[in-house]
Amino acid sequence: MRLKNHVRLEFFSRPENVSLARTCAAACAAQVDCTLDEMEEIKLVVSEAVSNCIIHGYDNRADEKIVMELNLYENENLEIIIYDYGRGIDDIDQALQPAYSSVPGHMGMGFVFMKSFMDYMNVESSPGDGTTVKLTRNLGQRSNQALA
Amino acid sequence: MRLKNHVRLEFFSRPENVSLARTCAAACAAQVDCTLDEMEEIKLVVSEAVSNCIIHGYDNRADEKIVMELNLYENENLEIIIYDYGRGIDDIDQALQPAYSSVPGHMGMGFVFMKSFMDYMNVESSPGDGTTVKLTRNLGQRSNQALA
Amino acid sequence: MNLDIKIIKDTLMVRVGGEMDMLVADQLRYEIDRVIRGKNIRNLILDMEAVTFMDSAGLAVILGRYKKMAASGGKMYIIKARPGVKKVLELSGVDKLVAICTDEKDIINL
Amino acid sequence: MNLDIKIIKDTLMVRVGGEMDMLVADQLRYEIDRVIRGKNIRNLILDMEAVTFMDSAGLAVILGRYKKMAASGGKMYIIKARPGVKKVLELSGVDKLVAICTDEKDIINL
Ligand SMILES: Nc1ncnc2c1ncn2[C@@H]1O[C@H](COP(=O)(O)OP(=O)(O)O)[C@@H](O)[C@H]1O
Ligand SMILES: Nc1ncnc2c1ncn2[C@@H]1O[C@H](COP(=O)(O)OP(=O)(O)O)[C@@H](O)[C@H]1O
Repeated sequence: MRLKNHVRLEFFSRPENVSLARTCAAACAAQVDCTLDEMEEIKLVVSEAVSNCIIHGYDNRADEKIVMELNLYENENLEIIIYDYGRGIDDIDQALQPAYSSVPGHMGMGFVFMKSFMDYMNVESSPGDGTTVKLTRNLGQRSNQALA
Repeated sequence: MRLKNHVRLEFFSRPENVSLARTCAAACAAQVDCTLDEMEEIKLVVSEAVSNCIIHGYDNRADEKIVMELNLYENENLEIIIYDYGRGIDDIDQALQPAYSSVPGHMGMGFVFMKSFMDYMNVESSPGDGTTVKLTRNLGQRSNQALA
Repeated sequence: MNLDIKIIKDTLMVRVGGEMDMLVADQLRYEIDRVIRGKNIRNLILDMEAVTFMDSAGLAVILGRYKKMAASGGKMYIIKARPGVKKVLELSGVDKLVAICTDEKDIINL
Repeated sequence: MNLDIKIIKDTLMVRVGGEMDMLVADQLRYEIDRVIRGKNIRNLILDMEAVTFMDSAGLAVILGRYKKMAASGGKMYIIKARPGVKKVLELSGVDKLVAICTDEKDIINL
């Protein structure tokens, strides 16, 4: 499938950049005729994934590097790839369990949200080297409906 | 001066990414207590510099690479570096002249706006290799006033 | 984040505005707990009308406050949440613990 | 971009909304010129109330339409521009060519 747009955002692992990342992803989603609901859901999943990089990947250390890649395809699939170079995940199956969190006081709902709101989610991690979350969502529902 | 935040945005040379870039720069500026006027001016200069990369640097070819780097320092200086790998500028002095444009129908005001709205502007270019515009603006006026 | 906290008899009324994410979660938690401490609060009403975005960091603050209230036999209510915020409350199951109400009148009828 | 074009007698009333940058400049130019073509338009009023952002690409569309109107002896006015948009019009000197008016009443008094 042909790429319509490609955006790569690299930023420090600071709490204020969570909103910067979701704003940027929403601006990219807005380039196709998506619904407000879709835009809110994109914001939510980006927020969860980036927060995870900061909190879990880097144990809240600022000034570490997080990358978000946005690939928008001609068929209006938006692919969001978010990764860090942090501690990584030892047991991905456990991490994906609803309500599981390795940090007390956290909800353990991040991956649940990502999975529910996106069409596809993949988590890859090498302990000590970092974690990559790949998320895909088709934003063409509205224009497909208009065609039908 | 210590770096408070660093953001790097890489994107295709497409008209729809001009607004994405200015949204991202504004989101970064919003991390300090800047005024709405300052935010609007940041948006304007980013818009001018990125449009130049697309129109002049790449002759409106899509899918070429543009980079925007945002460095926010502890003293609330925001440094914006925007560059392309396009045709470059042969005569920078001429390019900086108000109302000069190499393309008919264009205003020739881009650099004038960048210079007026920022504290510092520097343009570097190697013909055939690309152009880099570096812009700096202090956003701490308001908090400095509050201190005085 | 905007935050406005008021005590009316034994009810704590908290109005939050803006985006409830990890950037503001600690402050929000701290400010609410500071006001509750030592007082006999029976009800906590969280007015979310001006909350434009909430992720699981914001959700964790709500769940934590609910647990605190429940531990002392108190109740917690959320009013005026927008559809996007409500969706997050529902998907997480927090709506089973904290009553999601339209507005103040809705609480009285509960 | 939102665009609403109306002809009232010999006056073209153009209402633009959104961000006037290079993404929309071509379309805006095209749509206005298409309506003007072959008609005896004496006044062009550009209502910019809903324009939230404008850079020099938007400015170029305005200057081009001004030149077109001036060439045929017509006049151009801008009404309801926000402070940020006005600043760009002034810094570029376009305000010396196109009258920047508060609203329609202001034009009549001109
Ligand atoms: N980027 C990451 N780096 C390291 N560990 C992670 C990362 N993302 C998620 N995890 C692990 O997966 C667990 C579940 O994540 P999530 O479902 O988002 O819930 P929460 O963030 O509330 O803990 C986390 O508690 C953490 O142990
Ligand atoms: N990124 C760039 N690559 C190549 N040439 C550029 C670039 N930016 C500016 N220029 C040159 O500088 C000139 C003046 O730029 P500017 O003041 O922004 O006015 P305008 O964009 O309206 O032409 C342009 O016409 C072009 O020749």
